[in-house]
Amino acid sequence: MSLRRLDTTALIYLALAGVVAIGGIAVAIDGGNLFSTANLVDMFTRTSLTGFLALGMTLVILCRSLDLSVGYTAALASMVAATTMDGDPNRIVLGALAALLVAGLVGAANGAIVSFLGVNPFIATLGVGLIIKGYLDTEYKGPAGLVPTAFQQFGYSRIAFVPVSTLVMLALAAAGIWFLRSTRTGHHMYAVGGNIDVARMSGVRTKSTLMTAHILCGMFAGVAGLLLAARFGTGSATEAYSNLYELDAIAAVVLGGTLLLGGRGGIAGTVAGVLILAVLDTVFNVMQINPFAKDVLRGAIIITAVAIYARRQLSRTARRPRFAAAGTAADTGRP
Amino acid sequence: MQTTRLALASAAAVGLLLAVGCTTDEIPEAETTEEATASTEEEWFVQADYEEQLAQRDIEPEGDPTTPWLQAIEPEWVDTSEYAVDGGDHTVCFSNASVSNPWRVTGWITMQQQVEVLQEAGEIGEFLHSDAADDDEKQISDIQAFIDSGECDALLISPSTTATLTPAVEAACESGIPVVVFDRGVNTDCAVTFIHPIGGYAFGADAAEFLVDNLEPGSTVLALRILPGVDVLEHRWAAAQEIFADSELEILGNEFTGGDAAEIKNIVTQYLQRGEVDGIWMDAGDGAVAAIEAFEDAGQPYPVMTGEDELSFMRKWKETGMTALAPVYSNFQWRTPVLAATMILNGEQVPKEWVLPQEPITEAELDDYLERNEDMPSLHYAKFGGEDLPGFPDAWRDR
Amino acid sequence: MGRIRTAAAALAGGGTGTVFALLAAIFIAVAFTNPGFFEGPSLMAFLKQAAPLVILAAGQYFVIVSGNFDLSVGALVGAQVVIAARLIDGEESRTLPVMGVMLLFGLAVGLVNGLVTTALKVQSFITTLGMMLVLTGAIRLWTGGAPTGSLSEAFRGPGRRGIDDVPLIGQIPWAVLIMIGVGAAAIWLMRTRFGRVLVASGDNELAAELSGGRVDTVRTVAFVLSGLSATVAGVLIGGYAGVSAQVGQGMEFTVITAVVLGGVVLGGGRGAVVAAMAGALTIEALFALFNQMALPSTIRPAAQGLIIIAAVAYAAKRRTRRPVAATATTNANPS
Amino acid sequence: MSQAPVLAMRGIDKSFLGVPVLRSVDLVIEPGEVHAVVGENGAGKSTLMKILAGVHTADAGTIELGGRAVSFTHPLQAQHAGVATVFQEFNLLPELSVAENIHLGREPRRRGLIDRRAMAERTAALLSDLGVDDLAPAAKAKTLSVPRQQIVEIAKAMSQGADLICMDEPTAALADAEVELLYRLVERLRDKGVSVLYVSHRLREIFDLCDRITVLKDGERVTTVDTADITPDELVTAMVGRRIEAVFPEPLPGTETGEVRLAVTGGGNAQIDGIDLEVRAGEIVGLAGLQGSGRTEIAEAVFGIEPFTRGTVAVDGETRRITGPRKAIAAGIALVTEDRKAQGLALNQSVGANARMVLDANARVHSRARLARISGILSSLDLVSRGEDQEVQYLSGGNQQKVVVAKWLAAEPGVIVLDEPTRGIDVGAKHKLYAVIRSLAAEGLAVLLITSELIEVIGLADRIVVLHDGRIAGELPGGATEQQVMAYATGRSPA
Repeated sequence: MSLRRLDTTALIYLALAGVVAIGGIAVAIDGGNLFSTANLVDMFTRTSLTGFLALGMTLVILCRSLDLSVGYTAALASMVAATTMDGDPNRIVLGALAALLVAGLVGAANGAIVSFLGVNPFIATLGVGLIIKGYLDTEYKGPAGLVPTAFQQFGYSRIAFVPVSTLVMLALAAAGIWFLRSTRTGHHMYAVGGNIDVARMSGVRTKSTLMTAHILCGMFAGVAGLLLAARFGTGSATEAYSNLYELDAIAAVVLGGTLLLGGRGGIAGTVAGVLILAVLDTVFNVMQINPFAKDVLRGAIIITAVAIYARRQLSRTARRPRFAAAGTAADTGRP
Repeated sequence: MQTTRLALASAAAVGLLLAVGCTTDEIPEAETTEEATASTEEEWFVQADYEEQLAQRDIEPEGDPTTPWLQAIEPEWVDTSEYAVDGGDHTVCFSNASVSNPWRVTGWITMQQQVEVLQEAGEIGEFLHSDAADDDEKQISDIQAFIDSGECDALLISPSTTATLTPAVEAACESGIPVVVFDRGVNTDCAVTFIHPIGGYAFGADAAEFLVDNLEPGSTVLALRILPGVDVLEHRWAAAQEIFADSELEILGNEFTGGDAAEIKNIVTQYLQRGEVDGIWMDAGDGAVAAIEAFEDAGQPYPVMTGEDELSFMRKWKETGMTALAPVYSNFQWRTPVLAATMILNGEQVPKEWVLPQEPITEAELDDYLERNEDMPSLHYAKFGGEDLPGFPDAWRDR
Repeated sequence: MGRIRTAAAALAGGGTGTVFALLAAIFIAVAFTNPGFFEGPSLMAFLKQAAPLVILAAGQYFVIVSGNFDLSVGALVGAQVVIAARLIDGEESRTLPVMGVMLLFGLAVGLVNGLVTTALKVQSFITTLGMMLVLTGAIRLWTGGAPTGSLSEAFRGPGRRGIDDVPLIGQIPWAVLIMIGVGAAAIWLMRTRFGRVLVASGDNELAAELSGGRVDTVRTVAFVLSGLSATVAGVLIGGYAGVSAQVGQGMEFTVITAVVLGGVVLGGGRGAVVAAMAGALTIEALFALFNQMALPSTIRPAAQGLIIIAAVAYAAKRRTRRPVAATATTNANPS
Repeated sequence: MSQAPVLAMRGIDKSFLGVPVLRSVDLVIEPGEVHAVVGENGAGKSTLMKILAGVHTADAGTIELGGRAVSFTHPLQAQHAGVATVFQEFNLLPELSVAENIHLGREPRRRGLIDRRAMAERTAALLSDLGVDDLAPAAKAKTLSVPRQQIVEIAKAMSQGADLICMDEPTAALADAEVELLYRLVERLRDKGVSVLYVSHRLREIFDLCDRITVLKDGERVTTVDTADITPDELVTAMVGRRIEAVFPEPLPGTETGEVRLAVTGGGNAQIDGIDLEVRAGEIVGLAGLQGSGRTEIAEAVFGIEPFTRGTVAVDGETRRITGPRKAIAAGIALVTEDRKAQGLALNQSVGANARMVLDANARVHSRARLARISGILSSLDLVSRGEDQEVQYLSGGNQQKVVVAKWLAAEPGVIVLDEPTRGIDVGAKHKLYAVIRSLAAEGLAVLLITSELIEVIGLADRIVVLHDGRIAGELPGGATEQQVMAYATGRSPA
């Protein structure tokens, strides 16, 4: 089958196109228009938040790590931002920086626990998440702080039918792609995720690479927090982490063809993954699909997608035959 | 390579869009700021609101007591002629925070039933709704989507969190379509009407006063709460604290249970291991039965208890004959918004702030309510107020 | 005798030792805050509460030790309780048939998880994440959002009642007996050929395969066992506290944490099922302790997170620091 | 040569788990010299090189590079000091391109950013400089054949601008054509004044390529000589030390070849073709041939890992369709795999657990009686351990291998295939294994012995089947000369 030839990223964009097409048709049959400005706006709006989280998540997953604390980090960041700004337009920059700093520190903590204490990232980041939750619930008894209107623009204004937040997300995605391609640290993330021993033997500073990935992931979550603050007009603790955003992000990353075991994939794919989820969301909304049915469909779609990627991987691992006559044996795969 | 191409593409797109020109969903300044700052205070207790709500409990609401969902306490009627639209079959849109708990599920069914009636009557044409599954961010998108779609003649909003939804609701008001907010409020009065029962303070106070009246001085009370940070719930606890403060009762502690029955039973059991618990104060009925069972299993006498008008609790209450009260956060309020919307679209007057009656169910009324809801499921709410709707009882019974 | 020595060594090494030490420490702390805790009745009450998590931990252990994850257990527990309530709907006579249905359902869910993971080669993290979404959605779809119906007294029995009027203990809850039964079964199972092949598969898939081990089969069975344990846990929790919309929420994370706390390594091949169950007991004891210390409930997650990270980090260090030279050998093999 | 030697290792000692692997070894390499280190497997070649590469640290002794004393605790230190190493096991990242792999950790940068053009150009230059023109720098490593992957490895080592490049069995995975290529690579290095430490047991290469030879035996340096001053036969004797008869135990009395237990007729699959093979009870048949000639592939086919797609397999006269390990085991076949860590053992599990793994995994062979015998088998193999509860990861290579053998013997197979059974284990364990192999034959098993150690095949096998390019090139009686075997192995027929 010719799909085999296709490079994974391309395949995912093909899938995205497919989802858009099918969605469009479905909506059309339903008597609507998926591509009306309103729906486009809606679609893009939904990409930004998951987008920010998924971008960061891509980096850690590439390094064969994981970050289950991003939801909590985002919540924390939104709090820090809102309380620092506290309605004063002159403190916007300060607030934003503070939020990013804090989020970065959380990332650093994750990275340190994973790479230096050797705690499995699943547990490490889960624990850090709990710690943040505890802090927030104790410190703030609800939404706090006030975001000046000027900064709320980040959450509400758009250029034509594309929200600014989405543009920022895409810009960061582009930056991320560039980072992975053009900087040593970024490039080394593939090595660390691929085979940490080989990476170390080749002189890659594995620990600091892993740290960087986690710090950046934290900061991306920070940006997500800023978006939340901008859209809420205040900092919200309970909200951000009561919705398992981290799982959404991971789903988007995996949907984007990045291998959960690290070393393969990239941000281009993740963006497609995010878009797919957003398109589905919008389609479901426009078609008035029962909220619970959404979960079912999402779950099914994610599994199917990954199963397809896995299939492609399998077909790759066949050994190159010496005796073509026996090509049949090539697909038996090895235990 | 794929990646670079994407980078370039996105860059190009940005440029293009900049050329196309920039729009913003307006975010009005004025009333937000000082109102919102009110919400930024971390203490949930606002003396004025507290006193107002306590007072409201004793005010006779206007309107026919047989249709409490149309009653209003001290309404300040506003003219809505500007929103009047000729003809019927209006498209009404509803952005729902979620149906993630039985109270909301019950209400949501009631609302749908009410809508059907109005559709029969030709008042409402299409009824579009979106569910944000408790995700504020998602609800903001949902509201925007409704505004942008331009299909809605009226927009009903049940905000998932007061403070965070404020900007979105303001944006909705700006769009010119009449906005009806109900249940949890927002920090702006831009909506045509804000519909809600008396409120959290009253709920918490009803419960707390009942305990104070029915327990000996010096008795111990355990407070069970669902989760922190949700204003309607925090107000209940704040009011309770007020009242407990000038009572002789000893508050053993206040625990967050997430409304999870197992968690509740664990906590109560552990408290019982360490000593007597004479009273239980709950900020919502979810899992109340589990709390009572904890006493049974520990072989302890039933506590004096306040739950909610959730049937499982009321039936247990009846069955055990314990001293209890079912404070009510009037579930029938889910009928009002749709009705309000049609009134507005017909240019009829509506209360600016539509305060619905909110009376706890006492021992005296217990049998009556149990009988009225006899074949309702256990997680149904007694004061759902849909008995006169055509779908009754099947719609609520077979979900 | 050598056996005993090495068994002791095994306990001391890795995480296994850590968990029992931690458990002891917490119990001592509990004893100090509330001496009454260890009197029969309250101890029984504690074990009764802990039973479901301990049972889930046993199930999760099988999956983890064979190198996988099962994130769907929380959702499955919830689903089972809701199914029970809706199908029984207060009719005593339906109790047993419905339990049968639940059993089948639990096994089916496990089977699907297993087959998707082994046959379709989807990483279990994704498989079970998807399953989690599907289950929560499907169940709510089925019940219109909130659980309907009610449980029968007979159904409540196992989770709630017990053998009464036992001298000085008061009541021996069925839950505790079931827990002990499941524990014993789990330990026995790990000593059977199945158990040994299971661990081998998690440790070195290829070696197991080349030794003739049916790796995919045992892994699938592990998922089925996990589904089974979730069913039992569901029966107990439903019995213990009745129906509520939130049953099972977030349990998957608690139980995985518990298993890892027990020194079982994510990725497979290491750890004992006893320790995994001890891990679950430790977590429950921790919650009990927090409660007795009247620790503000908002801080608890933070404390929980800290302790878990610390414990796992400590165990990780222990493992890596095991001196190879120390085990160097002179005596020809004894035993 | 007046200037300081590139490398001077003196008095190097190293032992693992108390088993001495190197005893005061000296090694001196002059600039621009190609220096061979030869010896049997387990003689200490690889260990010596790993010490030089900074993978292991010596227990005693000094290392000087260009006259400067150095001590490495990490491979990077060695690299920075100008020692590049090409290991046997590959160190490429399949997902990265050739260029990225070669420059991993040392990417060329412009204004702090990776300069991909420069990277590609350098790679191209490097490759063409090595005379490899048909290897695209942008190609992903996973798309390359094994030999080409190794060429990339060598290129990587060279690109590190080292004065000394160590190659551990570089031709192990190479077909003849590629061996020629490798020769050219080494020549070029020498021309550039780069020294090469060439670890191999392939006499032909050594005499073709190397200026001087250091011979290791049982962890000690026997001698260092100019290639010109020694003949292949002298070298072999120096390596082996004793005469072959002395090394390998005689067939045990009472060993007699009986019925055919394993018979492959016209067997073939994607890797091998036209395999006709018979192994009788009590017979040891050696499979010889260069790496990649199809030795391991035959083992995998017989055991059903990569099953034969053509021809038939008969065990004890009964034709069997062996489509997987389980079928093979049920048919009474055992396979001691080439790579015991990756394929043979569950390292975190105990000796006991591993020893009973085959019985546990196969109902067909499981029985209490056999379980009961395991302890006996282990001690009959002289396993040195702290008891059956010790995790195998803490055993020495030799003892680990004994556990692997034990787990197969527990199943009481009729046919046992041993793939490189003595690779990387100490001499003591080695000789024990030789004895075991003999006794297995004596018990009437059919033994198929695969090894890259010509001496082993010659010393142990009753018949030697030599493979070339996936086909049987010829058959020789036991005790044939290395030259004869090599002749077939390299696709010629012995004169």
